Amino acid sequence: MDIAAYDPLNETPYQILDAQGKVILDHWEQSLSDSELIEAFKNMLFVRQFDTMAISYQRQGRMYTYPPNLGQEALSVASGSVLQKTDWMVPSVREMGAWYMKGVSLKELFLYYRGHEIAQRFEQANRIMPITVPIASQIPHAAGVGYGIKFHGEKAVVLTFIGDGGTSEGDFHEALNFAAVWKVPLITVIQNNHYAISLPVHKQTASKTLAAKSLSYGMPGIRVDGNDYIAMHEVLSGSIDYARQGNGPVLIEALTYRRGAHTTSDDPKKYRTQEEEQEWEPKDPVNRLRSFLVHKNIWNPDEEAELIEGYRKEIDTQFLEAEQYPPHSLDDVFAYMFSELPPELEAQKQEYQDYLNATAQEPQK
Amino acid sequence: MDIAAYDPLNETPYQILDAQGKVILDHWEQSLSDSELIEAFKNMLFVRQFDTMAISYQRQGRMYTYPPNLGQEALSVASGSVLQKTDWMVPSVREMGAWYMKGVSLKELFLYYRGHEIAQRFEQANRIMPITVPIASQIPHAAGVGYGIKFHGEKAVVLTFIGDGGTSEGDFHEALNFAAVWKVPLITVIQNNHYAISLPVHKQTASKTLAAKSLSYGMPGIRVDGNDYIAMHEVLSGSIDYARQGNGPVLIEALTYRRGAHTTSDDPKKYRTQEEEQEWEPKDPVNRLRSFLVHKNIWNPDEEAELIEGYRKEIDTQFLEAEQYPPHSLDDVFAYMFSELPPELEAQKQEYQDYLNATAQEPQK
Amino acid sequence: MKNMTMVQAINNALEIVLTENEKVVLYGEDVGVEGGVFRVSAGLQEKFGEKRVFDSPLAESGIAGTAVGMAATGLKPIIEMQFSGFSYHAFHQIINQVSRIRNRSRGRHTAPIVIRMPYGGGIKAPEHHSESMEVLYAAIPGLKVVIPSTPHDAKGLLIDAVRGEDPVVFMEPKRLYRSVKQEIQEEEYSIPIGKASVVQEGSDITLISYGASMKEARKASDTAQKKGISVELIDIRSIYPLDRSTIGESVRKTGRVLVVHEGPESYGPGAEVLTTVIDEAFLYLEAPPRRLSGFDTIAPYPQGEEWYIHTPERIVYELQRLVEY
Amino acid sequence: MKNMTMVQAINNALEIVLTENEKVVLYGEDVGVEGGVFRVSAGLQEKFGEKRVFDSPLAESGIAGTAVGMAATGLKPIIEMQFSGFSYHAFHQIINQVSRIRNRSRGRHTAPIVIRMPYGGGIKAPEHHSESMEVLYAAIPGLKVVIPSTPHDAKGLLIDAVRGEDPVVFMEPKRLYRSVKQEIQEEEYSIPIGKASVVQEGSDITLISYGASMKEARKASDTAQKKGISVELIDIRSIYPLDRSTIGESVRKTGRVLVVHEGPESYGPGAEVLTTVIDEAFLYLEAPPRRLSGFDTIAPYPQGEEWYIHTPERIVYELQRLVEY
Ligand SMILES: Cc1ncc(C[n+]2csc(CCOP(=O)(O)OP(=O)(O)O)c2C)c(N)n1
Ligand SMILES: Cc1ncc(C[n+]2csc(CCOP(=O)(O)OP(=O)(O)O)c2C)c(N)n1
Ligand SMILES: [Mg+2]
Ligand SMILES: [Mg+2]
Repeated sequence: MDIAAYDPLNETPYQILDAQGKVILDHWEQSLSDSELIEAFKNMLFVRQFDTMAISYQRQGRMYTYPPNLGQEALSVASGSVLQKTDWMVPSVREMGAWYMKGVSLKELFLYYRGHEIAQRFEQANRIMPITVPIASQIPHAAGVGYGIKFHGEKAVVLTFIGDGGTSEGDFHEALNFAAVWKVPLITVIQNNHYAISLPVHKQTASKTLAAKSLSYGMPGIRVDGNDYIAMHEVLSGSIDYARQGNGPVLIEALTYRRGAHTTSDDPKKYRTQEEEQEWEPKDPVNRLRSFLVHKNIWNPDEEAELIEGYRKEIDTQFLEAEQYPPHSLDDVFAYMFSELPPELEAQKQEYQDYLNATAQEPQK
Repeated sequence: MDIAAYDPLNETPYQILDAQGKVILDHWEQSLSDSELIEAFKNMLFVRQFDTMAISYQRQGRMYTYPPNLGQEALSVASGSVLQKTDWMVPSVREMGAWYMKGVSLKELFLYYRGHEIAQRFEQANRIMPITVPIASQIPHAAGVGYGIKFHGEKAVVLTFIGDGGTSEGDFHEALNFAAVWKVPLITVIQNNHYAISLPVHKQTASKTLAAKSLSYGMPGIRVDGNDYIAMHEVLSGSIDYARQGNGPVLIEALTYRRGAHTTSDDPKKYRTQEEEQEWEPKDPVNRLRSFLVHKNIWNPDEEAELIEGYRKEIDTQFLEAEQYPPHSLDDVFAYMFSELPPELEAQKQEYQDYLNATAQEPQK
Repeated sequence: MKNMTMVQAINNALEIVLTENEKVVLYGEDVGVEGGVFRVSAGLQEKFGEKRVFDSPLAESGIAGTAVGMAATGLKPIIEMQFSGFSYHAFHQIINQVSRIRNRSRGRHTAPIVIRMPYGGGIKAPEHHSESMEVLYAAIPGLKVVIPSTPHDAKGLLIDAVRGEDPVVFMEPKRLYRSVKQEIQEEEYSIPIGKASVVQEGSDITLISYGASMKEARKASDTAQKKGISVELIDIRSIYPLDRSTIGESVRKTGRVLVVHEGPESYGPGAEVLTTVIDEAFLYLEAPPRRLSGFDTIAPYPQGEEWYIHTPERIVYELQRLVEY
Repeated sequence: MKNMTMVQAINNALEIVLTENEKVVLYGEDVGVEGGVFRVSAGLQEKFGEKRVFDSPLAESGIAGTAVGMAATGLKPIIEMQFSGFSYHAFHQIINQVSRIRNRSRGRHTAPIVIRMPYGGGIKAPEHHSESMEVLYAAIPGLKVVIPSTPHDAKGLLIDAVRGEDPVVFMEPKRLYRSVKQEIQEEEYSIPIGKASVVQEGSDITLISYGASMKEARKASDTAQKKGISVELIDIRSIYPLDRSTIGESVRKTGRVLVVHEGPESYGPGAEVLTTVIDEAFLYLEAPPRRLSGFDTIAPYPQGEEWYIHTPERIVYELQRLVEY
């Protein structure tokens, strides 16, 4: 698709499937193969299963704060699927499907939410930055990665994420401006899930669409139904082609809805109605893609239970591995501050060790 | 004029007078009286005279760094003329005509550029914030003033300025977003003088126009010829009406050209051609308004020399007053840090005073 | 009197200042409808309306910067940084604007904004939710920096901050938000910023701390007392200005001093306290004044926190060493 | 050997690192075509091309943040903050990102960015162009902070910074940019970050300073010497890490110490230096260790500067008082 041809001010999102999984475009040609779609659907189920279990581990006190992904799976799985190995990903905080598909292991994710710093080595994943908690700070990084890609003469692209709330931060603005001036191959996906914790998006900005923010930087912008896997995939592919060909950055606003709480410490009842939550239920991305596949007769929903049972086992195995991972040691606190320990850190560590020794506590490695 | 009707993406600026001072619109009605236009023209001459003399004082070593205004006078005088007494102004750094018309005295301006802090009390000016040097930092202040105006139920507006370079800063983005969400009566004038020190605006942003940045915030935006006093005045009046009626903020991009150096320490030859500078000469705002007035037979350019001689005297008198102002005392360094001196500052001042006393240097007040 | 947590005490203080001064506005991320992520402002929007207690877009520099403008129009903004770790997004507005408006305008304008922010570790939170970098604000000329350690002090100091005419960075030790309750007066009262509190008098050694670390300092002081060490425990409460005379007086009496805080050691607040000790009591010192602080590291994620936050036992150990010096 | 100002020495260092490492990129506001507002990068864009030496839009957080991403792809960014007073716009990127990437990714990624910025007063510049707030960077875990005081050191330390694997905040004393010349080697050499320089040995008192204040410290040391006071003059050069052993060794010898710096006193670098003195040499002290710093005020505009920047006479006066203590 020709991304640059879309009007970022258009409030009607780009969409292929309606809520019932029916194609709404007249002359639509399926660009993904059936097996790709089935694969995508399975990934969405997997992400959802992970999410459910993560929340339950957290409830059991076996994990710390976790940000649920429920309802946003199409977006993150589509994002994970469009990248090539040499492409970069710069995460935000709520697109675990994309990270997973980039090579981040479940064990690492669990370690992260269990408060273990080793998590973010992302040992098996290449060309992915660690998760950065301060909202929008990752966007300048992504623009810089884009510069690096160009500098090295690679044909790669960099894909980054941000929330609707994140678009209000200065870093969003500064970074997209840099990206456009430098014409770097950056695709920024705004996950407009309609809330920033308690703040609804219409109080976040008076802009007609979030895609419109692209006009500030002179880059293409497009609003897409982020709960429509197929539309999302097309828009991402089009954007990546555009960027890969050296045309510069693209801004995607993907409409979705955070069906769960902001994090496991949050209670959405304080700031939104049940009616609103129910309105979004039928637009759920999993149901929508399932309906499409079922209509096409290429998916039998009866098989899902067994599939999910398999996922459950896999996820639980990885969780147990994370749980059994050796705890953070004193060394771990100091090890990655500098390339070599400066005298201050050396002394501080030694002093602590001396104290442990003196009080006959077990010495630490 | 109906500000909200303009397309901020339109690259052709709103314009009334061509470079020869001829009206280019077909059905234009003069909204300003002849005497108002003459008054405006005199103010522009006055500002230009101030500017010339300021540069020369600086060259004589009687003033520190100064940012020339040459070529941007229409914009600043028009801005100064549209505000009512109860309206607020939040300065940037290069619109001295506007400050002056708001009540800032020349003596204070000279004190400022002579490095004396007393300058920014702006003793006779009401509802104007001090000049803040860090680029774009004033825009959030202006948005906050707008909130205050609304809070207090006043019918006032707040007018602020920023350069083309300043639009790249995060604060520009954050503040305009706040202003639009809160629907405050804020008019932001971007002085697009085509340079941020050495950086030309096309390397500052890839946006089609700077006015287009308004679309990010859902507010009207308009590009105007900032060297055309009459167009500038119409756009400002229209914007202020719009804001004063409670419709929210407006973004104005005023096209102009910084004909002089960035500051008295800068040398534009390093980064731009003489051809370019010459291209802008005929678009000069003073010449343009003069031509219009002369065509209309309401201005006799022969009178200018005498007028300017009067200005020269007035300006020099004020400069001499500034020069004779008592120097910054030790007390002055401490006096305005807090509402009362905390013990630390008390002790530091006393210690210094003791040192001066001990070494028999003249004690300070 | 009412038994209150620190969260309740602060909420109570906010209600009082919102009631007594109609120019007070309270805003920040999730401060309004939600009542703050820690529920510190719970119920206040309902009580005072959306005009006075409201949510802002997600932009810290915007929050601090707009407060400067509001203050210029006569409002008295109390703003919240959701966590101190995100206050750096507003850092340039705080250091270049909030702290300087009075000086820049030679008193014509002031920006007596109160900037509230939870700080410190101990709640097993993600990165950036656990650090203690108060020194970054203490080092900025033109700001007052206050950190309470009890519900009583939190209320009294916050009310003083809001009534005052200077900008105040008010840092709230989030691990003490709900972990202790205290009987406090529901009516208004204030505690002047700039005065330390001598929590307990003693003669062998001065133990100086503030904020979150006061929890361990109190325990340590009790234990040491039982071991026969007479500890004078000082909660400095106000990081800037620092109550140097109270510190000096105490150390001139005890001759020994240990300062305990949570943030990094190098260029941390402990250095200023010890320098004060030298200035005020050098000739009275019977042992080298000493600091016990966090490491010069990132505040660790939950699993590393146990290494980072000093236990009462560690404090007692150091007290003993100093007394035996 | 060639006679160079500090500006020339830094320019020379930049040319050397750009030549020896093709991954080095240099950017910031007006750094490219203009060669920097102080001409520090003059001629480098012409020599190395726009891909490696370039101008950025006017946005400091954008500059620092993009450098993090570039570093992840293997580039070695040297960025410029036009004045240290504007570096706070990038503060959250520096404290939350640059300093933490290595730790956050457990060594998978690093951000060994060199952040250059002119700092300090004495050039009669407008507000925000004269301050010395190095302590704000020194207090951040994960950063090295370097401040040279001579052309020779500026070159050697900058080359070491760029060759190193850690993020370095490199602060350049702008009033020394052109005020002294020194014969230095045009070829590459480096000076390891973390080592203080004993500028002059002496036995009566240790005078510690760095950066811009070294100018007055040198003069004061000479004058004191003539008055019969044997001054050991130390230029610490590296604010973090701090060469505590050199400081300790010196004070153990002299028993007296004065630290001089330009920025505010409270919570300033002087406090850390004095705390180091206590840690290292408490029992050797013959007089209270003392600091002479700027006031806890905004760095004054040009007309107030004379009150703010200490003269060599004032330093001599304090040296004398301490020696006579
Ligand atoms: C700079 C910064 N400020 C505040 C926070 C606290 N915070 C965490 S998530 C969040 C809301 C984010 O909303 P959005 O960008 O829409 O993403 P979502 O959580 O909806 O995925 C806030 C305010 C933060 N992490 N970083
Ligand atoms: C935050 C910040 N960064 C850098 C500077 C240094 N500086 C002063 S003026 C200027 C360029 C401003 O350009 P523009 O906004 O176009 O305004 P103009 O000078 O053209 O009027 C710069 C970079 C500053 N004052 N503040
Ligand atoms: Mg959201
Ligand atoms: Mg400009």
